[in-house]
Amino acid sequence: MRKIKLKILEKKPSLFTRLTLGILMFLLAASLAYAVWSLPTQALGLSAEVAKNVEMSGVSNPVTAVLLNYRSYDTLLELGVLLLALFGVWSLGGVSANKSSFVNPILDFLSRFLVPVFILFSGYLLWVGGFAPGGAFQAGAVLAAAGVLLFLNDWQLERKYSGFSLRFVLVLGLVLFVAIGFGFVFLDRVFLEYPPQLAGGLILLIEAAATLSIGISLAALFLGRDPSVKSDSKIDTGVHK
Amino acid sequence: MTPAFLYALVGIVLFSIGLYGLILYKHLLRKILAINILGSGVFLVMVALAARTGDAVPDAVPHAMVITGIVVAVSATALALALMLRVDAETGQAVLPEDREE
Amino acid sequence: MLIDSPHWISIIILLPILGAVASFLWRQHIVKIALTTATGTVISVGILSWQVISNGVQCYELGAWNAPLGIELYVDGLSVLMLLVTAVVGFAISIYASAYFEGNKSKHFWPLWLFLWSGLNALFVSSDIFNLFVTLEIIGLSAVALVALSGGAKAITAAMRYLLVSLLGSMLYLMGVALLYHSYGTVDMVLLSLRTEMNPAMWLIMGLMTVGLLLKTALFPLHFWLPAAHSSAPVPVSALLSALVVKASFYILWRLWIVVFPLDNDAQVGLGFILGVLGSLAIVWGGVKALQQTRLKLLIAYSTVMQIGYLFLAFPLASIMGWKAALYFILAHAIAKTAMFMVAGNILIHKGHDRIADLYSTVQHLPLTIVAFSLSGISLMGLPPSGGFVAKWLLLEAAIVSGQWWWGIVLLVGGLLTGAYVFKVLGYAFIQENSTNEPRPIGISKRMEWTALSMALFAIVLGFIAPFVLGIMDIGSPFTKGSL
Amino acid sequence: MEEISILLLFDVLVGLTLVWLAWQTLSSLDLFRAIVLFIAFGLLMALAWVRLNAPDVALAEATIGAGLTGALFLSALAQLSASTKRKDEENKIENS
Repeated sequence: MRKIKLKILEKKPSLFTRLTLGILMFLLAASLAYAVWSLPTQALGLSAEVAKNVEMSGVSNPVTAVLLNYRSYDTLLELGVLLLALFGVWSLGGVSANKSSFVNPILDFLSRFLVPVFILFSGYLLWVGGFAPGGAFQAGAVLAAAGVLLFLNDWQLERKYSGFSLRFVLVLGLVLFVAIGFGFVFLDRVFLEYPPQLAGGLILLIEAAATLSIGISLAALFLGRDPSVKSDSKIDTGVHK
Repeated sequence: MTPAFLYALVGIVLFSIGLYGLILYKHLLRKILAINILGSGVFLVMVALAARTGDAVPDAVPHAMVITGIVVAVSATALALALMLRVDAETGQAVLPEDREE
Repeated sequence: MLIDSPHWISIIILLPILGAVASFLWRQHIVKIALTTATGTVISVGILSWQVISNGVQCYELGAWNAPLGIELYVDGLSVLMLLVTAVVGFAISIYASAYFEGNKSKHFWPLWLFLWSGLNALFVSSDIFNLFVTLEIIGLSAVALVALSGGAKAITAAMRYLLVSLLGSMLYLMGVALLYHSYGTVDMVLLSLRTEMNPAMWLIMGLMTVGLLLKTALFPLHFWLPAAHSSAPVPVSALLSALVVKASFYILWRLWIVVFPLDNDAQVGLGFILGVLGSLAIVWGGVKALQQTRLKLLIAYSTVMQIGYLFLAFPLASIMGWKAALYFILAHAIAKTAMFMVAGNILIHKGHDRIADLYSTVQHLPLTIVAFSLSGISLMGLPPSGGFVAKWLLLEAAIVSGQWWWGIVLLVGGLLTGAYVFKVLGYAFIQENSTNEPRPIGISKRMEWTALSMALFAIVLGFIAPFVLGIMDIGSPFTKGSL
Repeated sequence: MEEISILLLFDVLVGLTLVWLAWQTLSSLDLFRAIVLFIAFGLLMALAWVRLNAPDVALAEATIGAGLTGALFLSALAQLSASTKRKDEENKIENS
């Protein structure tokens, strides 16, 4: 790995500033600690509710049940947040492509081995999320790690895939989530309600698409720019006609 | 002292340290690190207090909320870093104008 | 029947998201997709509002899970009015932006803006404080990216500062959510309102959440990020931020104070007094700063700092009439400020700058735009018969009823300051001067002039339809304790 | 009983290290070092999640919180130092 070092010698703020802020933070921490301390020793949470309904949810991992059934609306919006961050990063245009012509042979070798392992592991995490720790976000992150490794080796997405196809994969998770969630509205259910006997399968389907979208989005965030736009093109500043 | 309260206290300290760093330090990269630490503190409080169940399974709802929070945090961090690079490109320094030292 | 369907409440959130996605996918048809989505969203909000107006409060249990396990959506009169003002402003801005942006900017603007719209709608119908955090993040991230859209050092640094402030605000809020959940075992506002009690821990939670949300709402002295962000953004974005985005965090704060925090009347008046003082300072400070500005967009941005102050005058009054005044301030300011930023945009394009001292002969070239500025100025000053007048009248009445006449003086000072800066701009715009060394002014699209004018007219009309609007506000009696 | 106290000691150790890492991350002058410390912080957080019986969160933290966030920071720092180097070179040319 290239040596990346950057020393920033900030002028240290005055002792007075540090001390005042330090005391304020201490007071904040102390009062928060008091607030926490005054909480009941036994949680008033929703463990019982979660457990009681887990059979209806289609999965047996309670966290997945919360994320993709009880509170799946949060998760849906969260996929939106991720996509939104990508829209934002792309709109900034990227400063300049990270042109590292030098490819580390060890990294190159490692990635040949690791990328398939990561992809497999990602699939495993996705599958296992229904009944054990794991799920779409973790699986997506592992998938993204594979992408990051590829980018570090100067891998480039082929041009024909970097336009519409890429954008399609990026939004797939969100769109399928909405489509399945709204699909049952036509069968007299409410938004995001699944029939219990189908819930498990539907959740896996949503998670599979979400994993793909999350993985590619996170990798794209790492890349930092829209690969379909030539990296050297200056961001245009003309706003209007 | 149970682990639940212990980690909640750690979360509170991290929250305060993050806030201190966010206000005091000028380099944007460090400010973004500070926000992440501050966020981790909040997440730790959220999950630690869910473990106040003795030996029983802890409450899964805060766990799910924190996973949501982690994804939101990484999204915000990515946007913040991209903005920081643009600030650096436009002004020559990765600090906010009011923090510049001439 | 389709119109009676209970699902419109989810459609107003999903439609803009799908529109955002579609405009991201099919870039060659982006404006067509965006305007179709905007129209569809307005219609859906209209249908939902009609349902609430004719049948009362609407609840929707997402995934058929009721609170506390699931998330419930809840629409009362207050939500309806927030949704409607978002729809009106959003639609006008969409029309305006379709003429304003082109090419690369347009490609990035529409998905971000439609996402923002969806986030706003989601926020106004949510009654789940964790879900509100997620919607706040949607709004925050898209707003930041939209500010950065105009490029250049000013906008980028303003966006950076805005992002840091916005994230800090969200985290303070989230800490409050965490503590509330672990104190009362739910994040649902309705259930919380039944369970919360005032104790030292609750004061701390209240402090954290209030400060977090005030940062996002930019109440003086936490407004430091706003003028740069709102003035350096592209014009349609400035309008969105001033009209809607700062109101979103205010709305959450408001609901929390009325519903979740179990304040008795004395505590409400006492604590509200602090907010009222900050609001008054915002009015004076914002007004003076606005008067000092030499750039039109910055002047309008400082006027937003000032107008936010008015919203907080309602807190110490702690009466239904005071809350109604605050809501009317939100509506009137949203509409008038949208018009005003559009005016600034028209002038900016027409003249190539927005230096107030060089606005001469604008009235000859852009008569409609200057009329729009005057009308929205009337509403901001609070002169009859505008929407702003109704808001001030209500506030004055509430202040007198509760024996706190001194807020009336603040209103008067605010009105005078607003008058001063509005007439300052008009004064320059009416100077006739035929200078030859100035580059030929650029003609602007009729669409941009007419949207500005219609918004300004609407700001006046808001004064005439007050009884109808105030009637909607009562649905579900959102301003009574424990009403949700 | 003894087992419990050993575990509690372990928790105290993890907690203190977390606080120390956070402090070092923010106060270290070298940004590269700060980021490496932050990644270590994230990994230790994952351990804390495991101790709190939250394996799902631990996985998310390790992959997203430490892994991807760390990668994002490193890549941003690399681009930042590349731009600093470029600026330094420009300054040199101007000065010579």
